[in-house]
Amino acid sequence: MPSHESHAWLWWIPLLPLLGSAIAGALHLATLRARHGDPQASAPASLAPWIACGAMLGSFVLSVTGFLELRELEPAARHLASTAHDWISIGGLDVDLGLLLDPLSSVMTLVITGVGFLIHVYASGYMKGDKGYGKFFAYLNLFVFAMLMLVLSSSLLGVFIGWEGVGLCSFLLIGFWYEKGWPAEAAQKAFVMNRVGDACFLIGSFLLIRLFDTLDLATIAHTVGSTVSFTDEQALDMSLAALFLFGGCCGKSAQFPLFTWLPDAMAGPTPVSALIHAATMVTSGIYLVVRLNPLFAASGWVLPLIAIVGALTALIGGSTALVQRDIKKVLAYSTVSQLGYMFLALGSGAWAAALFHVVTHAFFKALLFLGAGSVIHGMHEEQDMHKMGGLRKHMPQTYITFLAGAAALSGLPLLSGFFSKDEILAHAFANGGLYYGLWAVGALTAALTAYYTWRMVALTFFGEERFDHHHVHPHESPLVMTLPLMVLAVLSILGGVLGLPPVLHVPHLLAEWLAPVTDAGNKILAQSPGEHHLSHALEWVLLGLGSAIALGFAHTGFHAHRHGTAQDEFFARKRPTLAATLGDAWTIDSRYARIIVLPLRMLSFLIAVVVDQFAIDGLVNGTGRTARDIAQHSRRAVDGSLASYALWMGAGALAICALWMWS
Amino acid sequence: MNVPTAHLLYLSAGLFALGVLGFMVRRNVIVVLMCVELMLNAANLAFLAASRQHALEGKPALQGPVFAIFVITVAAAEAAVGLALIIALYRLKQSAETDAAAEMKG
Amino acid sequence: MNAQNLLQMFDANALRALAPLIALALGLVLVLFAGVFPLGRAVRATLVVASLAASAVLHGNLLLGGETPGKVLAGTFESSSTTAMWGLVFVASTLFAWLYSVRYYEEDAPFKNEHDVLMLATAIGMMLMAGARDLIVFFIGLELLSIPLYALAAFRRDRARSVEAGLKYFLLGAFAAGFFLYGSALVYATTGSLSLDTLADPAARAALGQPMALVGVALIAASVFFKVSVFPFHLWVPDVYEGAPTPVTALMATGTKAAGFAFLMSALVLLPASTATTVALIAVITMAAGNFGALAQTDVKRMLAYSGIAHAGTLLLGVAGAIHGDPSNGAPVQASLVYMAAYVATAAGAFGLLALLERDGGPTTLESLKGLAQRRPWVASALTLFMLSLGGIPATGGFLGKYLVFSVAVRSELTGFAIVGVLLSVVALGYYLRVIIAMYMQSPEHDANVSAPRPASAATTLASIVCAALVLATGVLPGWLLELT
Amino acid sequence: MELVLLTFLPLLGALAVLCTPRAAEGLQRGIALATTLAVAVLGVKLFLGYDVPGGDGAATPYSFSLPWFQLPWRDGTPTQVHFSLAMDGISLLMVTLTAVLMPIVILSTWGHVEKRVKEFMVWMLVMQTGMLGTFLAVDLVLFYFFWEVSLIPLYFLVGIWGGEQRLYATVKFFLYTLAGSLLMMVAIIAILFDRGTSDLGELIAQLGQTPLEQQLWYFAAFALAFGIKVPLLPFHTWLPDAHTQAPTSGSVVLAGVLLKMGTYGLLRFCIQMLPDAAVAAAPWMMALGAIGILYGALLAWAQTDLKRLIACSSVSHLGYVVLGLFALTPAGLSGGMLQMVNHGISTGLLFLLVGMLYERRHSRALDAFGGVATVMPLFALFWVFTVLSSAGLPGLNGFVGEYLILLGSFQSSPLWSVIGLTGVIFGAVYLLMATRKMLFGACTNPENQRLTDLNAREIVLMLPLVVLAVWLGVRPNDFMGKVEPDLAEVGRRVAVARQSTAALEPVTPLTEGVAAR
Repeated sequence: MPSHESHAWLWWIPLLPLLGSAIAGALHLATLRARHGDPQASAPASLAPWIACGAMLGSFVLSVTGFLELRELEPAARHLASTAHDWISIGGLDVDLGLLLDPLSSVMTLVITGVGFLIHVYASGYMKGDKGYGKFFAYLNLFVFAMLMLVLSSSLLGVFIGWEGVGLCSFLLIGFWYEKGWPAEAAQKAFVMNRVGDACFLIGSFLLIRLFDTLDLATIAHTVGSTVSFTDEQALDMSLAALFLFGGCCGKSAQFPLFTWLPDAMAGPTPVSALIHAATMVTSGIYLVVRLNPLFAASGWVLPLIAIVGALTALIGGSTALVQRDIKKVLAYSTVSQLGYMFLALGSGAWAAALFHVVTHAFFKALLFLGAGSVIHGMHEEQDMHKMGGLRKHMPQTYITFLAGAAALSGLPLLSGFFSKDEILAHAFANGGLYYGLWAVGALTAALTAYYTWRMVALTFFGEERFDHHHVHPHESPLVMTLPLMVLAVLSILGGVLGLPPVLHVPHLLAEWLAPVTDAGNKILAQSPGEHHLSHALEWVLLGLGSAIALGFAHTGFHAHRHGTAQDEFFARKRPTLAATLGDAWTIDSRYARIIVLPLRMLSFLIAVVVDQFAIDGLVNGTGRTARDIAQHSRRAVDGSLASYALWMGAGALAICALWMWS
Repeated sequence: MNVPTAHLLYLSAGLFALGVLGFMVRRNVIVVLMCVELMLNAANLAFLAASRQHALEGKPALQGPVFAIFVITVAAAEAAVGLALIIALYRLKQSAETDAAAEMKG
Repeated sequence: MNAQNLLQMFDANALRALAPLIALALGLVLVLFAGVFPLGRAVRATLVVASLAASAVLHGNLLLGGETPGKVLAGTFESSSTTAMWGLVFVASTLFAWLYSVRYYEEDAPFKNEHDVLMLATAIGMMLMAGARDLIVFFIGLELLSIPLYALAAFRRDRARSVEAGLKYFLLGAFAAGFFLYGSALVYATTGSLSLDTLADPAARAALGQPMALVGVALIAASVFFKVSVFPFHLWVPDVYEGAPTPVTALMATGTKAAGFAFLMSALVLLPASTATTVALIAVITMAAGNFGALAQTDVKRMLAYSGIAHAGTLLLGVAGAIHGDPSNGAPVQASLVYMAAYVATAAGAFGLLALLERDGGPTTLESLKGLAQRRPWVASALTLFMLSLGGIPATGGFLGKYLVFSVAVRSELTGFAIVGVLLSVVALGYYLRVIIAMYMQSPEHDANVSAPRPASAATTLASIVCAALVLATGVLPGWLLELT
Repeated sequence: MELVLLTFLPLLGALAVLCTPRAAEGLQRGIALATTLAVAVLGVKLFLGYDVPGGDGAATPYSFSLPWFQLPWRDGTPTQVHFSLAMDGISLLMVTLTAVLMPIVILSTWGHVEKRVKEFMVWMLVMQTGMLGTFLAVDLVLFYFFWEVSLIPLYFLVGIWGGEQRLYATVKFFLYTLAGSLLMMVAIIAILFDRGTSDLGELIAQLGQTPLEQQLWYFAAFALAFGIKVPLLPFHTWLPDAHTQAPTSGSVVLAGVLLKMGTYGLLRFCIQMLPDAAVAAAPWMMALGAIGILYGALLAWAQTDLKRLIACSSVSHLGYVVLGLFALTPAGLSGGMLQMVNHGISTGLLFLLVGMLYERRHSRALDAFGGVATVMPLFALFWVFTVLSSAGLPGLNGFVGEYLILLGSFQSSPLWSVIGLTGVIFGAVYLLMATRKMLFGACTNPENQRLTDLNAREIVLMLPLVVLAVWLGVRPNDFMGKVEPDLAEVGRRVAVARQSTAALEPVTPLTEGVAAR
């Protein structure tokens, strides 16, 4: 296609952050060198945020340009591409390295660069004074590069490169404060659990190659979309491919059973939590499913499975967030829960709704994380909400913006979260059957969300000041940190306009925009039997119900906790087992340690000591020892005595005679 | 003189066996040496007996006696060296037993 | 057969065939006389070297000079390119042994003259053995080799171990000779002939299948097995090799073994094909006995004695292959020739260096070798080369020989034995490596005990260089040796 | 002629070093470095000048042949053994790797070889000749010759300059590998007897026609020799010992090149020369490879000695190679080939880094470290980079190879592929565990606080490998393009073999066939 080479500028979208990363990294190394001679020469590193933010801004501008250019085109022709042909053509595997900007990747790119830029700006204030200042921006920019590669790549292999790249940056950034020890462990855990998902991803890609002989995403989507019927074997392979790819998504997007790394990942600096573990990286699973929506639509039983996993994850995350004391842990479990929502949407075939939630979630969850960061910053690295309280007086800007985020997260009517969450629940409800149950779980989770969000607000900003006034002097963060909060607050409030419900008789902007990508999947789903449309009345009912739940539980949560920690202590006293179970995320993580990690560790030692050293190497060394033993024994025959030598000879001669006569 | 060849061969076999067994069981080096001589002479007897048999059958039969003569000669040479060795041993160990020459082993 | 006939037998052809032996005999007589007159060492040395060189040249002439005399002296002695090559091997073996002996006895051997005479006599004996087409001639050669060696083994007659070695070798050698003679007598009794060529006739071969003849052949084989140190006739080897003066050990290890195998390869007619498996079995057991025996040793000389047993086993596997029938004509003979040629250079060099090291202070044990690479880097590197060659590592002559012999075994469908054989040579590396480890990778525990190295004599240096060069040359560019054989 | 020069240049260098006085250590190091650099330049030149031969299988661009000697065959007809070297894409890659790695290795000895420098350099250079010869020989006898010759130098390198248990390790290494190669010698003898030629090209053309059973015997002998060298489970136990005890440079060469001789042999002889046997044995070999991946990874996980850990990781990584090669699919073969190079680079770097740490701290125990990243940030940077390359992170060298291997094996046997995939997970586990324990956490041990960061020499010597790691990761085609035609040829032969044996017996019982291809 001629258009393929014509948009080489697309490469600058990911390359700018890569360049920024390289420069920031070099600056950091320069600081290192300087530190040897001169103790306070960290001057080079102070340039790093400028570089990094500049790269982000440039990337964002390009993304916007791309978006505008796409809008000019006919909906069906909305794709800009640039391809380096035959990047890998080895052993029958021919992969082009290409970038593809279409409605889907455009949305993702805008979110990544836009929210990413804000977070970069915020981080330049938040991380000031850290001795790894330059390194931090190098990692952060590198992350953005990988993330952009993930969403822009036209082939699954390219996606995987980004996929693992973001995993790496996540690893590096979670373990950013490695001296402390536990961040390093959290980083390791995140990487390994992601690897479990990545292994599934790889299997999925193998199956796709087997099915389609290509890894080009558009080709795969198109082939599935335009194929009328599949053989049983192909259908099975498709289901398996979808299943394994979803397994990969479970790792990256922290779904049950691979979600336990995400709460631990909060060991990283807060901007990292906002960018990677809320707004962008963890949503790449959703991106992938939407990207391959025809495949998933045609994968039969995998779709309900995704929905079930999503709903379950949402419930686990939401209920666990109820009892957390660490403000970042609340947000982390909340993220797990919201990601579960998104997968519930995907499992219901609501591609656009899932992506809608991705976008709004990126706004409000980034906002909340950054707000929490601002709080933590102001509280001298204190994260325990039981040691906060009454902060609204001390940090008003943070407080106001945080409220906006909380309202959006809890789905208070007319805010962004309200619309996206409601759309997901409506879609789930519309699917009927099993999905009624999932809808109920979703609604329950919405209630939990409202509760824990406002509990968090209450504990942090209201009530008495529970911190030590001698050591902690809460203060508002500098403008460089609060400005991004404000922008995000505005987006969180207004983000809903992207996807207003059909009952309002206004176009669902995002769904329409994504239509070229999601049509194929929707078409396949439409062929399968089942209820797909809700009556307007029912939609109104659901909307009302959603509003009621959100308002009611927000109110309850806020008032139960606005006077301090008494409610938490009461709960822990009254229901200690439940509190412990919830606090430990249904004890899934500790079960992993017991059921999977420990036995594997034991197996590893068993192999090292018993199998390897004792059995195999014992056999090897035993051979040597046996040889030496034989040698010692054989010496006895040579006893120095003439008579016995003669005896041997005589016997030998006799034996030879006998043998030859006999043979 | 009508001793059958077979008998002569049996006799030689007996002598040979005697020599071999003597070699194995006797400890005195000189006796052992004599046992070797016994073996050699058993061979000589066999050679001559066989030669006679071949002559009786009209086949060429010179090799046997020739070999026997060589054997006698060589045996003499061997005895010379052997006795010298025994003397050397006796000088060192004041003994002519084979046990005196069993220092090296293993 | 009258005198006339006897004289006729000594025609020009016979003279040419026997010339290498006559050259040695002349040298022998002259050296003997040189001892009577107060002539210097140099004269005697010149005589020894000259006669060996003359013999070598004459052998070379036979090897390269077109047609060989073939069977002479009424068919009792053969002079072919093969025997000529064996002859060169014998000369080399004797020469190396002699070169290493030049300074060996400095203090305690007043009869160096006789020593040299005896050495030359053994060489003649070897050549007779290799060329013998008649059991009588072989016997004479055998005794001409053995009797001087008995004396040589006990040459340091004031040392108990040397005398013990001589006595053991003598008594058991005579015992084995008895076997040979009685076996010959039985063969003669059954077939009426002692000539190997006559025995190859169909009628004789049928007669050889009779039990009595088989016993005879077995006894002959046993005695040859004794000479080449094959299980279970090998037990004398460690004791005798250890006790004998080291240059003599070198001669025994190389020359005697070569002569024995030369005879075995030319006397294959005696062995019916059915014996091949037995022989191969014996070969493998011999390898095992040698290798495992060596593994337990700490005295390097004794270790090399056992290693020699193992090598005899390897060669015997080639013999077994030859008995079984190698589809490639002449390959077994070539294999054993190449193997022995490489082995002569290797083992002579190794024993020779041990002779050199002994002069630094007593028997060469693994302990005394520690740190040798620092004290005597050249000796250590040469000894390393010889050890690797003994182990059959490529780029050394030992590999070529091993390869050829195992080729024979594989070609004659004795692959199973070959596999066991190669695995046993892994055991062999186990102890060869120990020598290298001691020299290169360990340092002496008591520095005081290590005396300063004494300089090597020119003869020793020359012999070692030639041995090492031969080992490398046959290893890297084996073409010439394969052409010659 | 270039090939002869390339092969014997190191030997000439060794002779030159031999001629220097023992005390002139600077000169000896200089000669060794200059020689290896010259070889490296020559190697790179050959690499760049190598043109992919046309599809008609025309003569390779570089070759050299001279009659060497004659061996008896049948009825007086001799077999002519040639001293013939030739280079195709497969050997090209291995030779270039060897040539490039050696100067780095020599340069790394500045830090840890202080005694008996002369001998060390001689052995290193002799080893290089042996390795290059092994990769270039296209005559069976010549191959065996070089194969065993390259064994000896490492024996000395470990035995003289190694650690506490060096004698045990070196003897074990030597005897173990020797046992395997001697059986290979018997197979070579049998093949020569069978075919009357030792020329690899002719044998490749002819041996496909021998009966399967016979091929399988040959295969078994060759595979054992190569399997021990690779090392393939369960013949691997010599490797951790040898690696742990070897000096840094020895470990680098061992991991970087010597082990590759095993995998190269598997590809060249077991697969290319004996395709039918390879097809028949493939399920078993794949099983060994896949289990080796998992086993090696679990083994590495349990190690407390850093160097031993990396050695065990080699077992795992080479399991990938075997899994890929014996998938016998184009992707598997190419992946296996690529992984050979990758492992040389990544594991070479790892050993270099461990060596640098050891030179400073004189300890390799993981427990002895902690927080090293604080005092040695550059070291930490290189280490993490290398770990990621070893763990197969996309964008670095390890990934493409692993992906192709797993893809290739998935195509012929999903089960083993999936088992191999667990290595992707466990690879991250043990490498990151080691990284965390060594680099991260608080630096409390005063001995660690005194550590100095990498110096210029150390950085310079690692840079080429770092560049290669990135290059191979980003543009693998630049390297694999030269190999592809030859691997495709191997793949074609295997495909033919697969068809011909498919009727006889189930080739890969675990696969349901490659659909839609």
